[in-house]
Amino acid sequence: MSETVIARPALVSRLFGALRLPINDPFAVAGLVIYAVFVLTAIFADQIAPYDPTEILYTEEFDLAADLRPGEQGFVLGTTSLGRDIFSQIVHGSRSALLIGVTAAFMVALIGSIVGLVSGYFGGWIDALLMRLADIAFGIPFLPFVIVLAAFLEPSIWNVVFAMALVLWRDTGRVIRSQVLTLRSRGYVEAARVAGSSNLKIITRHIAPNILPLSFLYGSIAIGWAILTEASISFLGFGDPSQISWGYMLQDAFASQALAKQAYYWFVPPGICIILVVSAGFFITRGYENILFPKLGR
Amino acid sequence: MTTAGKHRHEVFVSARDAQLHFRAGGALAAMRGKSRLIKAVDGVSFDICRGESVGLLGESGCGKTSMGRMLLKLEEATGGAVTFDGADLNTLRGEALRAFRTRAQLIFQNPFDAVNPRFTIRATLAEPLENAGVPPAEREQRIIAALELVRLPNPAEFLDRHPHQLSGGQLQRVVMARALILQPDFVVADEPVSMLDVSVRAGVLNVFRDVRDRLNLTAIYISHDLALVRYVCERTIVMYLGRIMEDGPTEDIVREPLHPYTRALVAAVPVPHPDQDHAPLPIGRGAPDPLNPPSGCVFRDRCPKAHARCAAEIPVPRQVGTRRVACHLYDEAGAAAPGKTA
Amino acid sequence: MFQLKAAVGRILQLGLVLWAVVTILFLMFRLMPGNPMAAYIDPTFTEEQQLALMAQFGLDKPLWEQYFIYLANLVQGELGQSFRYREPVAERILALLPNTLILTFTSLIIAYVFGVLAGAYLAWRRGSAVEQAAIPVVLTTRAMPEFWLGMVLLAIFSFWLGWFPAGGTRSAGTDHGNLLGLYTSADFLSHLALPALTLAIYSQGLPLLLMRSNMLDVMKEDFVTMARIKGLSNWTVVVRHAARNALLPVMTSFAIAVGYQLQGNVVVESVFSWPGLGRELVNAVSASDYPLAQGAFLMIAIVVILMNLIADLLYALLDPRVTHV
Amino acid sequence: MSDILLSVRDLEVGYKVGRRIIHAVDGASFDVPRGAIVGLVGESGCGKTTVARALTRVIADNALITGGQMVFDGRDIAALPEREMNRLRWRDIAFIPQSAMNSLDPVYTVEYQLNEVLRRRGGLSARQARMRSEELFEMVGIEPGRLRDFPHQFSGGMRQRVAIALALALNPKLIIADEPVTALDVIVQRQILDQLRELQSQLGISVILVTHDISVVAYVCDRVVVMYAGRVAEAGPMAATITRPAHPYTIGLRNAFPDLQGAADGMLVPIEGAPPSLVEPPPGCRFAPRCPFALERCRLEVPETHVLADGHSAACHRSGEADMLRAEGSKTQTWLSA
Repeated sequence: MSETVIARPALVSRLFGALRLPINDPFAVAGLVIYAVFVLTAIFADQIAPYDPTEILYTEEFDLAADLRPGEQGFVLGTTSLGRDIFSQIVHGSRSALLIGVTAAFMVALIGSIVGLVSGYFGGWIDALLMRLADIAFGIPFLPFVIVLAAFLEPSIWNVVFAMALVLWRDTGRVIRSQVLTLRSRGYVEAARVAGSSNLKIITRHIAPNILPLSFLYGSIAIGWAILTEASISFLGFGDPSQISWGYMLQDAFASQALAKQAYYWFVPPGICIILVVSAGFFITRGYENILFPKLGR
Repeated sequence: MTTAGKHRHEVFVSARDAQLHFRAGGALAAMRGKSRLIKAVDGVSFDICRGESVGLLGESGCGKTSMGRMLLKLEEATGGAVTFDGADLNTLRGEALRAFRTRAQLIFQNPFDAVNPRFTIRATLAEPLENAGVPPAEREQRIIAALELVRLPNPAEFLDRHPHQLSGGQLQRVVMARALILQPDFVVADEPVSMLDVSVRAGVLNVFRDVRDRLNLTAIYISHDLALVRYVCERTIVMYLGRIMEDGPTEDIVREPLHPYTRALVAAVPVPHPDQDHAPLPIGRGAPDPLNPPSGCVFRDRCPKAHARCAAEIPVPRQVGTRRVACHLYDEAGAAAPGKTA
Repeated sequence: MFQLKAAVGRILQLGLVLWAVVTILFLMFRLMPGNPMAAYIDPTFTEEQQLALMAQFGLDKPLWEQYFIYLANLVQGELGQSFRYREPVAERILALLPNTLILTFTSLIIAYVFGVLAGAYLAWRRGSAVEQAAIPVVLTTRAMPEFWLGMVLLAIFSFWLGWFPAGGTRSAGTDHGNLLGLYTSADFLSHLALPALTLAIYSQGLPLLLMRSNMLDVMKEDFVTMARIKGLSNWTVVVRHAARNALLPVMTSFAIAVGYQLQGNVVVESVFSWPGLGRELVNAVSASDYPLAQGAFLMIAIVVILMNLIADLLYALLDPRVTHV
Repeated sequence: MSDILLSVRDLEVGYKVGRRIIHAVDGASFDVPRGAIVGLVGESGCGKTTVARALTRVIADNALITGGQMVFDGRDIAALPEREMNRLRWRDIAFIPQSAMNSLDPVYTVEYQLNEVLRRRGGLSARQARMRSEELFEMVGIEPGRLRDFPHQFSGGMRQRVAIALALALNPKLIIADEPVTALDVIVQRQILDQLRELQSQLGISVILVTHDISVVAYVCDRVVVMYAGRVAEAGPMAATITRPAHPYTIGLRNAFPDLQGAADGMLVPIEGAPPSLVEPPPGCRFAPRCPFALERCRLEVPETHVLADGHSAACHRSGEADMLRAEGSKTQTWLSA
């Protein structure tokens, strides 16, 4: 139908309008800037990083460039005990963070939104079934679940994404469901029914645009969750050793006695990076603090 | 059909012992033993003829809105039957349902809630046209015509506005235009002016009366306000806790209410002039409790004339003059007028 | 009156959840790649031991039969033998549970006392410079990896300043007799300090933000306005009406936070070598000690589910709208 | 002692929206005699609720009283220091809110909330407070046994009675009732109004009844103040104002109101248009854009308040021609052509 083709640009702009990015909140702007820098770093990691993050480096005197302090021999953030460049690791770590963060957030927001939509809109036995599944997901201790899963599967950064998709849709799903329930009782949704609109049309036209901001908020929270989870898993030694991530760096530092050596330059920067990216998501969703703990929002 | 008085046309919409029972709190609460059965509508019967306008009158929780929603198949009767032009609404599916959706329309209580705030007025009015398969070329013209029908001045100016740019009165006209744009023959109006300021109410009511007459609509007007019902409906059905108390010509009910509940209701309506009756109402204190309705007649716990029989037996509606009344006070009178029970 | 019926219903429902989690656990450990028997039988066991375990867990039987045997064993508290410790998993886990619980509760109580007070204060000072500065800081603490915070605290207070020990629950060579003696000793408390502080810093954000946003919502309620119109003192309005109402969901969040915390403990216990369930789980998984890993996971899941239940009951007990119908 | 308990003069209340101040009340003046029920009537956005709240000096965070006096029992409330104002609250000026459900704290029993007022504000002992609570419940017709109940355990009408009991607790001189029966069904509404009227005349309290419903005013009020777009359009004794309205707005309002006792075939006549925006109100009379009698002058000059008869006044340039306005204004045609 030609009508839908014409309607599409309007729909797209409506969707973006629906996100209502809070550009007049300075913290939200800060969050967006952090995201921008983070994404750019990840994309141009090869250009920014002076060394291959896994390459074992030597000093000009052909000694192993191990445990160098920041600035020594031109290593901005110093080197690890194995002689790797910390700065390059930080830069490359942003890649796995971005990859995991975005895919996991997308999965969580997508599954959660679909479950919430279907459950809230259709109600009945579908709703009962999906919500019981959510109850079960709430009963699964998340981090232990990821650990066990990671131990059984081949080490890979996708384990975290997979585990999050399996478990963490529950929060998004519940909140979106309750949002859909309120929307469904709105007069204009009823009006669309009386006007003869199909369920699909009602969902896409009247309901989905209203829950999109929520999905987006949950997505940005999930980015943080994914990065934190990956860091924890890597720190515990269940990560993919071939993939440099911030969590892996922290594990490396911890295992190499960096604390006792007071090598702050080694374990502080990855932590700061994680904090920056995760809190960027929080800053953007500031004012919606309740969604940080959905189970409590009765 | 004797109730319809002057209308000797065919029955168009009817309810036969219609029930809408549901569990409060949903399936989950039911599992936890928290829910209770609410009988929103409990055995309601009436016939409405083509072209008739009928008021559904009652206090909050009396089931008038639920009844209205059943008439539009927004709720399905859990017992009994609701028919529209001879078809049982519960069994309506597919093409027949789609046809029904173009013929029966709803006018909402809160205009600000009834239109999607993201949609322009044009998009709002186009939705039913799209669903009915009206070609895009004709839509604009139909939209303008509908807005003219509800007497919105300079309709073309409104098309690209959003709801928040309209006043309540204007928006309610848009809501009416949307209901009328497919030229339905049946309209349910659920308290269409209760959210509006008094000075603009009259305008919307006048449009409603006018359009109804012009399109020869069959109309249900749901309200808690007898004065408004009287303004738009020649017949009134008074409901209390899911049941019909009295049903008959509005003017007769206003002048000489028969059911004790209707008497209290009529006496309670305040009027906008100084000389009015300040006598205590002929009704007990308290409020109807839909969760625990009394046995027998649901009104008996507040009824000043309740007697033993009222607790034991649910009164059956009986013909009393021009009206049908569900009250044991009229049992003998009912016996005199033969044969008409639900 | 407290609604017994509702409570029983909720308990049944969570029992169902527990059963589902147990089943998922069974499938996870049986369907993993490699030999399913590895879940219960350490190749280094003697043949006799292997046969005994085969019989006990019905490992030679079809999967569905194994499942029922597994359930029956669970009901009796039989979780198998740990490969590493050569002792029953159940005993090992029950011995570690108190360590985890004491760490969790200590940190959460600190976090909640601080969080509730600070949250109420920030709500009261809404729009002030203090509030403007505090909220991003709190959000930042929520964004920290807990183990990293633990690492920083360790590097500073233990390795650099030397104020606190670096790990474990007691110094080498000390003996405090029974558990009570251990838990009340200064030595234990100095070991507890850093991990508890780490978890407390991470956890305080939840009660703080929740209390604050609840307070702000409640302050908009009509009854708070009415309390002002009644001429009640500011203290009465803010504390007796606003804070009292805002506290309700925060209290129920405590139980849920215990559940969340238990999951976070996994990493923090590892950083501080705290002999708790979380660290045991990690070590067991690393060492392929599957019975122990399974048991630790199950124990954590039980506490999580139990806490969800307690949160519901707490809510029902504290809110008169639920209690008095 | 003057007969006038409260005299409001040129009251202005504004809301800060961004950097602007929007005046919801823009120069309102009216009197409340002792022992009278005064109806403050008008449509949504006319400023009636803002006036009611300004009298308690508990207003929205972004609201401020920018001018005028509110002389209550000889003292100007608008100028009173907060400490003294607080002493006045509830002891002299009590409040009945629209929704008692939201105005009672859900986590405390009704008895607790009565006690709170009686003991903290009234200085009663525990025993005295208990006796007074029971007395108050009997006055408003609720069994004293229900004192221990929580607010959600009462029905809407009963809660409103609780709100009345609370308002009467300290024997105030003035009760401000903000749409006290709007959320209730007609029968309960009537019963609550009867109760209020009875207690008011028994105790000789003054009441300001804020409502949008002229019928309610006609049922219980002694005087009426009609507000439109932040100003007082007309004020006077109830019977005179309703039977012989002098302001075109009041006249129009009467035609728009359905009357159950009127003729069956009577037509309702709307006032075309909508109230003006308070962000940029019209320079002259605020009703002029909708008024069928508006002259050039009405659009330019703010009308003064003209006294018509004992205590009956209207803010209209043409109030001298009130009889003509009434005669013309009762015709449907007049309003349709506007």
